[in-house]
Amino acid sequence: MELLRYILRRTVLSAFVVVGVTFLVFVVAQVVPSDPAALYAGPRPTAEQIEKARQELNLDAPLPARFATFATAMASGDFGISYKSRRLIAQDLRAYLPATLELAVFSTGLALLIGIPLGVVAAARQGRWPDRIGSFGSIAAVAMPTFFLAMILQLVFAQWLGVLPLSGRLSREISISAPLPMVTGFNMIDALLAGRLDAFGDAFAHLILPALTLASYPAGVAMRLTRSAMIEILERRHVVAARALGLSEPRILFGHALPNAMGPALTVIGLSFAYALTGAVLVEIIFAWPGLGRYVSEAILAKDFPVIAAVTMVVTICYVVMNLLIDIAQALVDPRVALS
Amino acid sequence: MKKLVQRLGWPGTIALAVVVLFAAAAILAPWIAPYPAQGAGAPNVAAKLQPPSAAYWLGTDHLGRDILSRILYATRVSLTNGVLIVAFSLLIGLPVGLAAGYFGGWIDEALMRGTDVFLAFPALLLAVLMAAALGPGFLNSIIAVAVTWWPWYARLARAEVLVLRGQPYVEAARLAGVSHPRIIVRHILPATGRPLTVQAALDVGPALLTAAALSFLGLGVLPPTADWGQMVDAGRKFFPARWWYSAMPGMTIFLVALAFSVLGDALRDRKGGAARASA
Amino acid sequence: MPLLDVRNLSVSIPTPDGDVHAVRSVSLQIERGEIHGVIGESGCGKTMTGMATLGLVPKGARIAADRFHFDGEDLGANAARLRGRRIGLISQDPAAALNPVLSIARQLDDVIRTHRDMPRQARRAEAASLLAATGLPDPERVLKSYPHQLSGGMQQRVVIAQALATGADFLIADEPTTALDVSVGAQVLALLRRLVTERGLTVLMITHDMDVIAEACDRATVLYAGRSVETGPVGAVLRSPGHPYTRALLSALPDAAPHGARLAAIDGSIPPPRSAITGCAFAPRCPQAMAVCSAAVPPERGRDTHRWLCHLPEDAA
Amino acid sequence: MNRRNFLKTTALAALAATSARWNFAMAEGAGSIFTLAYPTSFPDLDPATSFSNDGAVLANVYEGLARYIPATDTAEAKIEPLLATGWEVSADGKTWTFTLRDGVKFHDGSPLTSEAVKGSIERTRKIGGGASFIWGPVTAIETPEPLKVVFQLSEPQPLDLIASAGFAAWIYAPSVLDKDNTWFNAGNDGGTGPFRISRYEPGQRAVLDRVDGYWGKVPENGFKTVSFEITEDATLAQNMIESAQADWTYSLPYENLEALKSNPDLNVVVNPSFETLFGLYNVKRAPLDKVKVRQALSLAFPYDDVIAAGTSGFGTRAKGVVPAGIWGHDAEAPIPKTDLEAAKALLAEEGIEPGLELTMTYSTSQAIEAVAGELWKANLETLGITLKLQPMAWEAQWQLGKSDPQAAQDIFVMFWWPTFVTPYDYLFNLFHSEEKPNFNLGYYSNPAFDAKINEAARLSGTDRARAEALFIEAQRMVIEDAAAVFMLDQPNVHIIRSDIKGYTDNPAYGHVVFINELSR
Repeated sequence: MELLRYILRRTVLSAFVVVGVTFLVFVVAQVVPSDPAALYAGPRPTAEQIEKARQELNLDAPLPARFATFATAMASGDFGISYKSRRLIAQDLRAYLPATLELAVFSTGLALLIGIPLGVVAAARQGRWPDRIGSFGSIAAVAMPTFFLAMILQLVFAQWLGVLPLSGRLSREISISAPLPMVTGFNMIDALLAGRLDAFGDAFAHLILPALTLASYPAGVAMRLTRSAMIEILERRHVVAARALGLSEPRILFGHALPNAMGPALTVIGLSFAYALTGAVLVEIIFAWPGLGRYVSEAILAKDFPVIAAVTMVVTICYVVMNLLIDIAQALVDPRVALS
Repeated sequence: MKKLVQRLGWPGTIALAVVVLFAAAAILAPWIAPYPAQGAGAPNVAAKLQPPSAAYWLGTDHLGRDILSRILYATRVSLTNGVLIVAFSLLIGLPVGLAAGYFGGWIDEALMRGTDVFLAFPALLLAVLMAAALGPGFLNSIIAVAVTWWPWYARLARAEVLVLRGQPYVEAARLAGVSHPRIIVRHILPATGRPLTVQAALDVGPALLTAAALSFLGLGVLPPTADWGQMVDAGRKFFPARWWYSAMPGMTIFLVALAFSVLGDALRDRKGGAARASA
Repeated sequence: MPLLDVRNLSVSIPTPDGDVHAVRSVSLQIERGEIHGVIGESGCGKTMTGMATLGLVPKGARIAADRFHFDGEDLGANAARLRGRRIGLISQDPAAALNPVLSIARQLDDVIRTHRDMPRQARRAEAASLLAATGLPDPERVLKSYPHQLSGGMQQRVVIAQALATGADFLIADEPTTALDVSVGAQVLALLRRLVTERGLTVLMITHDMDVIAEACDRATVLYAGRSVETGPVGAVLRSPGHPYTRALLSALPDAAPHGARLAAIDGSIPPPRSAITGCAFAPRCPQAMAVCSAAVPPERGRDTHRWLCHLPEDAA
Repeated sequence: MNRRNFLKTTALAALAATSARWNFAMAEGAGSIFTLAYPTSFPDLDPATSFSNDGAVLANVYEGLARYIPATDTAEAKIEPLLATGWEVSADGKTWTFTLRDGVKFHDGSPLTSEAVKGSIERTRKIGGGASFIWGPVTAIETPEPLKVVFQLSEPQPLDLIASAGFAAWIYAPSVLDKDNTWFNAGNDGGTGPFRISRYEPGQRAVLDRVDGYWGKVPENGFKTVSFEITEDATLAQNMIESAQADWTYSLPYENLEALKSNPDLNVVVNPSFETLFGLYNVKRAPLDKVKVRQALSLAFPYDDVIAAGTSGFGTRAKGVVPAGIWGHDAEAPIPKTDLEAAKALLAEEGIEPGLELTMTYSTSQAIEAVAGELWKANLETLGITLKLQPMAWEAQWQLGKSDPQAAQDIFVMFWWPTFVTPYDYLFNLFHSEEKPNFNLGYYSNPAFDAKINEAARLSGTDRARAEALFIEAQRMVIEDAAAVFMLDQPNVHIIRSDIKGYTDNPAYGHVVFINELSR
């Protein structure tokens, strides 16, 4: 089965990339001047406390030995503890990763929902005002700095109109007095599992503004990619034939032409997901969204390397798995490849 | 002028005008800024956090400095930031892409796998990590972002070269015994140059935004020199009561990034331009 | 009253470098139940004439005609409404005419659902029966498969089934056999012939191949440089062509020339689409050209339904 | 109404329902919940090693033997009995006897005994993290009776002050002595305080619930639940307090305080804090090794402008390193005023030509430090000195400071707050000579100064007045030597909803709210 062989080859390749990234993180950790012992010893350690911390972390062991322990720990999924908070990193990841993934999925969905239809309409009305405004809108969406857009959306929708919450993942009434049992970490899913419709609506409302901010860049790209793909497809014989068969314009656009434009849509999913995983640092800070971005940016500023390594590892694995899935989806979307 | 409009279309021409305007502002900042001293950083505590007025067209910041002058001076930092990031990325990415595409075989495999590792590394994370490692500062923030951008250009260059290498005139030159470097420089480089420069123009906007994001995290230039991202961050805690502090630099970033994107677009599907080598 | 009645049709497409006169002056009358061939070299405007009938001309094209009626309705205004209801298309390359990412069942179902309000099961049965009607073995398997899994012939039959699904009674076949090899092409032509007789269809057969005209058509019209220069029953046009261009076309056929002799190529080339033409378009290449030919528009000549435009008298053949 | 319309209307209805309630106060049930919009997270909830803002949570869950109450304009500063009802010190100041309060229960139901006190302090010292060094002088802890604890010291030390420290002085149940750091950081506790930790979600919130059977007084309709909402972004915190989503917050921009003061729903409580801002001169590297050069730099510092621009006038001039409100504060300290001419003269005297470049390091997260740097840089420019401003994360700044003095920064700007209420904490950590620099990041070394503050520390247990006089003399030596530029004392600005009754600031425990004293 050609597809299976292809997946196998790509997995091996991805494993190589993940190892490469681990090595890169470890090298940067050595090169960057930092003193893990002082960080580990606590906010205001005395000289003796720092010395004790040095032993505990066996920082004086030779480099290859430390890389070996580092790599085996990573491989076995034991991310160790954060120098700064001495908390189990795996525990923190369990809380922060789902928050980031939830935002990534929601913003990617929004980007596709906004970008693709706009792209189709712009291609259908090429040259006329929907195309002009759509194209300009997509360039503006790509050019808009996320942190500035976040501030504007907060100001308009949360402070002035008050139709959407300003920040956080759940409103305080729910999170303090009647907290959601954490099953998947995805609030909306957990709310459904717990049969709590109020919490479901609340989690949904909290997702809208941050996801919209994160979706602006990928939506712009989705619109442009879909538009150029659709323009090329609408010239094709089978679209002319469909028109000759008397099919209605929307049915031709969305039913016949768009399925051929799934390629660009998939690349946008990849791009938007990647952007949400790492580009979300600013959005997470502004919307107080307890995700990986904020967690790792604090770790980077404090040079808390176990956390940096763990988050980079997790994000890279998400990256690599996602790219693999998208490549497979690219193949599946086009029957000519899938069934050959 | 008419020929320009004809070649780039109206949006492209306006975008080019905006870009040229900001480039001029960067060079002439000390002469056109209403308060040059404040632009460079001199505090003016008496006029702290004033709204836009006749004296201060765009209002003042938390040290009373005129925001218009600060933005003009910041143009030097932010604009060159964007351009240099793209330039550095091209500097690294182009040769790697050329070598990989031209020589192929294990060189191609090795270089491309290396690029994959950088591409797999989450971009902003690597940039923030490099910035933290190198410490804040103008050049450091450029290197930090360039480190994450060059792989895109390497891939683009490699794709172009693969297309060109198949061209008969390249094979003919090879058969005629022309040495590899000469072929690359005289045949491959010029033809790869055009699509890459177009892509570079398109990328100055996003590069500017990434640099602004870095300085928003406090990893940009050292005070008192200002850059747009830093100004938006500094004004954040006074938002929305003193909206102008963040709004003015924020709008500037948006305008410039928009101009570069529109210009890049116009250059890419230029009317009458040479047909693009690759799709 | 002819089903399709076209008199002096012209289609011109504006471009930055001036108008392209794809169709200059075409007249065409097709009776109900007839297979009418339209023949000419590529660039003579035969496909554009078909497209104009379907109302699928490129954006901005200008269509003008003294008379452009289909079954009494003016095609200028109603082409879109008639398209897919009364007028169907069978395009040249069946592989390109079918959507590569959708199954045959889905593509057929779309057409049936647009034209007839039937529940899902009934539509599925109808699709199968249409495929059977086009002579396809094992319609169920064909319905489940994708276009790239079918042979050229089978793909063309699916395209025909789609056209039938619309319930159209007038089919425009744009070089339906060119992309197919000869034997499969012959079967497709036989199928069209059978459908015409069984379902009372009418076909406008666009081709550049004289054999298709000879084998499949009842009447034929010859186009040159966007103009209809000769029309008439196939027998008359082939055996005693009136217009010098038709004669030249026929003498260029391999079996018409004695064994081993070089085919008589027509020297010169067709006039460029952007330039205007005075008099007879064929004058520059016509062996019997006279001074008047390039000056005045040739009058209509001919015997009862076999007409052509030429300054030479009728018996000059 | 076919299926699609039905879906559309229900979705719109749902959104309208949820949207109506975002912008007004929290639902009615909020009465018994006290919400703090807290600007930092809580790195370490282990009572033995906690040494940062986690103190704000632990102060409501654990209790020490005593509590320091700072002086007010009406009353003298005093140390209030808490888990200990009283204590005596022997004549030589080396033996302290504490009598414990009877009937106090830990959250796990076990009684408070001298064994529990001994166990807690010894576990804290054994782990040796956080502020455990404060128990350094203790050589032995004896438990003659269940409610009597005797401490033997190696030298006289103010054990009453140490026992009232904000860190490392918590008493916790014997049942938790064997638990490790991760157990505590998962949100478990073993305290005697009025609240217990019911949930800790890292990066989001810490939730406490009231414990029934608390030994102390509980105000009528006091709070049942406390939620520390981690809100690092000042804009969000301000919005939460204004929209009653939060009842208490701090570290909002000074520039916004005027607007907050005019809001009737809010009380802006301003008191002196024990936090002071200063810049340590690197006395080991030319030209800052010359006293006159350091004095010139201090004369060039724009004290009033920094207070105006940095704290909108809420800050106060620092009189040496010991801030107002603490014993040992020298109100009449001979501190320099901004005088550029005098500074120019001193520089000329020392032969300093224009073009000198100095590096000042400070923390990226402290806006006031950036303001001080930029204003000082402007003044120094007029003297031909270029001050290179270097904002860094605290970890990086501190690591550079501890490296070799020749390669380190010229001026190290930082805040300092006391581990427990004594001038010794400031003077020892920042100016006492150190072989390997730890917090003395100006590398100042003056044996006479060292002897004087050690002497004062020994007396602070038995003869506090004499100790205070010695501390003031020591501080004047530092001022004469111009070892640092003393910028300002940071004010404690806490914003609280006006419907909360019983709130008082206690600067001895930075940004801590004793929620048991409050009610709505």
